[in-house]
Amino acid sequence: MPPAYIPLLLFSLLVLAFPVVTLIVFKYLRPGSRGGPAKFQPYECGILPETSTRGRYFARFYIIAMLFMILNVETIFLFPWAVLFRGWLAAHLAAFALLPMFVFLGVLLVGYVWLYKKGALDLA
Amino acid sequence: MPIGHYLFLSLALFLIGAIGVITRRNVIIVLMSIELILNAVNINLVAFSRYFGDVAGQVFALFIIADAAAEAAVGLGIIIAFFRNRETVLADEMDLLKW
Amino acid sequence: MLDSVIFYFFAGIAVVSAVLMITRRNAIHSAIFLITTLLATAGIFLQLRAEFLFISQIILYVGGIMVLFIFAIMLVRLDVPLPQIRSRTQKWIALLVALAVGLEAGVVIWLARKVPGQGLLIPNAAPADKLAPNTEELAKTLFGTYLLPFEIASVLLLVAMVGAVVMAKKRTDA
Amino acid sequence: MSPMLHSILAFVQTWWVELLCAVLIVLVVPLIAVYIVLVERKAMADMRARLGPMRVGPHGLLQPIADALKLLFKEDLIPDNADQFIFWLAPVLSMTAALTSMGAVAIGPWFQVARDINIGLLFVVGVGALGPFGIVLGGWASNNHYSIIGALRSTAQLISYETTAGFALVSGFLLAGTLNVRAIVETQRTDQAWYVFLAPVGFFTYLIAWIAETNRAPFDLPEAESELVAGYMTEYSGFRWSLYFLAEYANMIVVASVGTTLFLGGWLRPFPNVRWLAGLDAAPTLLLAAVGAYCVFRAGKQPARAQSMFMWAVAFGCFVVAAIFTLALPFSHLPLERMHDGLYGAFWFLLKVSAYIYIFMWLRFTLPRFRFDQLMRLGWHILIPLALVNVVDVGIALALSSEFGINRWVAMVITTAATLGAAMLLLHWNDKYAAAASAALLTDSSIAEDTHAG
Repeated sequence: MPPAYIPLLLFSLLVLAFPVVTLIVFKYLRPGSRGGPAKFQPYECGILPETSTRGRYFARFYIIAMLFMILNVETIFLFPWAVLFRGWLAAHLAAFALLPMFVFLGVLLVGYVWLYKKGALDLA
Repeated sequence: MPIGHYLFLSLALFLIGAIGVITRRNVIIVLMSIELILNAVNINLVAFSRYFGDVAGQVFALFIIADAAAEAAVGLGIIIAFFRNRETVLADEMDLLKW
Repeated sequence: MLDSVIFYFFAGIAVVSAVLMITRRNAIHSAIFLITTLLATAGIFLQLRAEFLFISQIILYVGGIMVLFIFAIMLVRLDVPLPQIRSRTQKWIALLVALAVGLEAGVVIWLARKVPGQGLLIPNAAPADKLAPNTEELAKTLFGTYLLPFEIASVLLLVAMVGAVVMAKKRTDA
Repeated sequence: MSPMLHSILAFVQTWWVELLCAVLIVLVVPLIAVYIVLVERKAMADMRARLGPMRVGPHGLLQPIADALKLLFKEDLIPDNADQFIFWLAPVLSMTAALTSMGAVAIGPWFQVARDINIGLLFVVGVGALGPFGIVLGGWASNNHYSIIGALRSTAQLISYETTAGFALVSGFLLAGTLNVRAIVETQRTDQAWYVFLAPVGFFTYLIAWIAETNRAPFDLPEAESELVAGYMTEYSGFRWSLYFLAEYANMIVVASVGTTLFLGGWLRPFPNVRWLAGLDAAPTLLLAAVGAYCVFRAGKQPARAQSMFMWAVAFGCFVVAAIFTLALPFSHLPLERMHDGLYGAFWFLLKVSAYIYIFMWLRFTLPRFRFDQLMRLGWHILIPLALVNVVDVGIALALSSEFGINRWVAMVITTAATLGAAMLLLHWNDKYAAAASAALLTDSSIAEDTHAG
């Protein structure tokens, strides 16, 4: 483990402990709970829930999650390019710096335009 | 840390993933086990890249992650289309090539 | 000493949550255990000094693919634990096969270390502090020798995007 | 056991600043987050010509402590047939993601939990990607129709704006050339220009994307009272509910500090090379002394004794910090040099972060709420292509200024104009497209296959 990350690891364990310990400690410090079964009904503005909530939800959310994942992969490939960009410019390689990324973004732009036209993005 | 430890770890994850793919009847769990197998492969790649001092292994692992994303997108797309048509997600009820 | 402690910490979490992942009946629970495995694997990447891979694993795998899995599970109404009619024999055969493969591969790894000369030609790890900064090094190789796979990756993503959308918007004619 | 002790001592010897900073962040950031709620309520009240919370402590200064205590002791019940384990895990996950991403942020040149890690700001974005899990799992586990729809909508919104934020960050990294937090601020110093001036559209899209990311201001539809009761937080009560709120405000602090580091020049003093503005170095001491004097002046007028004691305590605190600043100024050649830079850097950094957070609040008070489809259309049809075009334009601007020797400001103006032209085009297409879509909807009687649209 590179030495710089060990304080970060300890920090994340400390941060995980903060809500967990508070939740557990105050569970016992709290006065007991009174009230009948109605209190534990899910709150839906007074209407008693008939159907279970595990109903089916539409595919549009799936398309958004899928597109997010594809664009996330694109962002990850952009980060190394952005880090080296100024180095290439200093070495007068502007064409080499810009061209690969134009091809990469262009291909994905084609997909984006197709989606835009096909209406997959109208998330009304 | 000798490299044998990392090889044993990736072997263990690979086996767990393989068992998951074989025994589970629910296709989404099968897809998750495939992601686990891809992860085991990544561990091997990064371990050898670290011990041979050549960063190509990590670049290859990055491509594997990108590929896992594409595979998950299309795989789950097929499952959802199948579910909306046949209301089932169990592997042994998927016996139709064209629905 | 510290390295092995951290390694066993992450490896233990990864293996235990992987086993829990394939045994859970509720799909959302197994998705959560898969997320724990992925985070533990990211920790192992960090220990192998692959920092950029550590963060891209968290962003892509955990932040992207697992969100898609959880959306798909909620969409496919799978989170109600299905009556699992698991055929007994299939499970035992799979365990047996896995054990056989595991034993055989383990023996190979174990023997390879013992035999001098024919062993895996692995020098011990390069000293940690003389490693080049990871992101820049990875970027140089990515845009140096692996430029073509980089462009093909974008075509792969395009195909995946188009395929998934066609599948998801498929009109159910039934 | 002694070698173990030695190694631990040696480790603490070299990394005591980071460990101290870690403990400080875990203790102080929730406190600051709670006090931001108070400042927000006060500012909102002030804008609407009313007083805001005045009852607890002088001018309501103790109101957040009272809220926190109330929430700690309030009963947080778990609805029946909800998923116990995930219901308990979701707010913890959301809070951990928000606070852990605070680790890689550098408050001053020396106050950073992860000193000089190679993937600096990317760690913040990466851990922030765990946020949507806390929301979607919380909404799903609480077995309530409103919370599931709220969770799905809120996650969809988070997801589509996270992409825009990623592209906006890329345009910042293009200029900086590194991911390391301290090196980014260093390059902004050597470039003698904050990146907000070199990539204005990048900063603008970053600002909007992260307002939507933290579910705030005009984009807070999923938890809007009028829409979905409280979205994914409906079934949560007591401390579990306040964990979600702490996570949101901690996220706001993290976002403000990332924006300050990348676009507003971290801990750099504004106008460093302007000679007649050198007096800005004395700004921290003067500001603190003024606040202390105001507290002393107001302490006499407090009705209750406890309130005047509190005002005296605040005044004393301000004077102590002002003394530290003045002490550090003349003795800057002593080993206090590091502490001197750290304090001054921290002052300017926190000033910019609070200005950034004030913009968040200001937008919240003035802009009406977006409808869900407008919100998604803005995200997908306009902001993502705009951020993508902006990345390409910053690249071209840098290439122009370095390859053909065009002055970098002229190159920046040309490319920003091109980006804004593209933005106009996008808006035009969007309006044309929206008009066509609604026209088709009216004439075409058979609504799309998914009738129960969002």
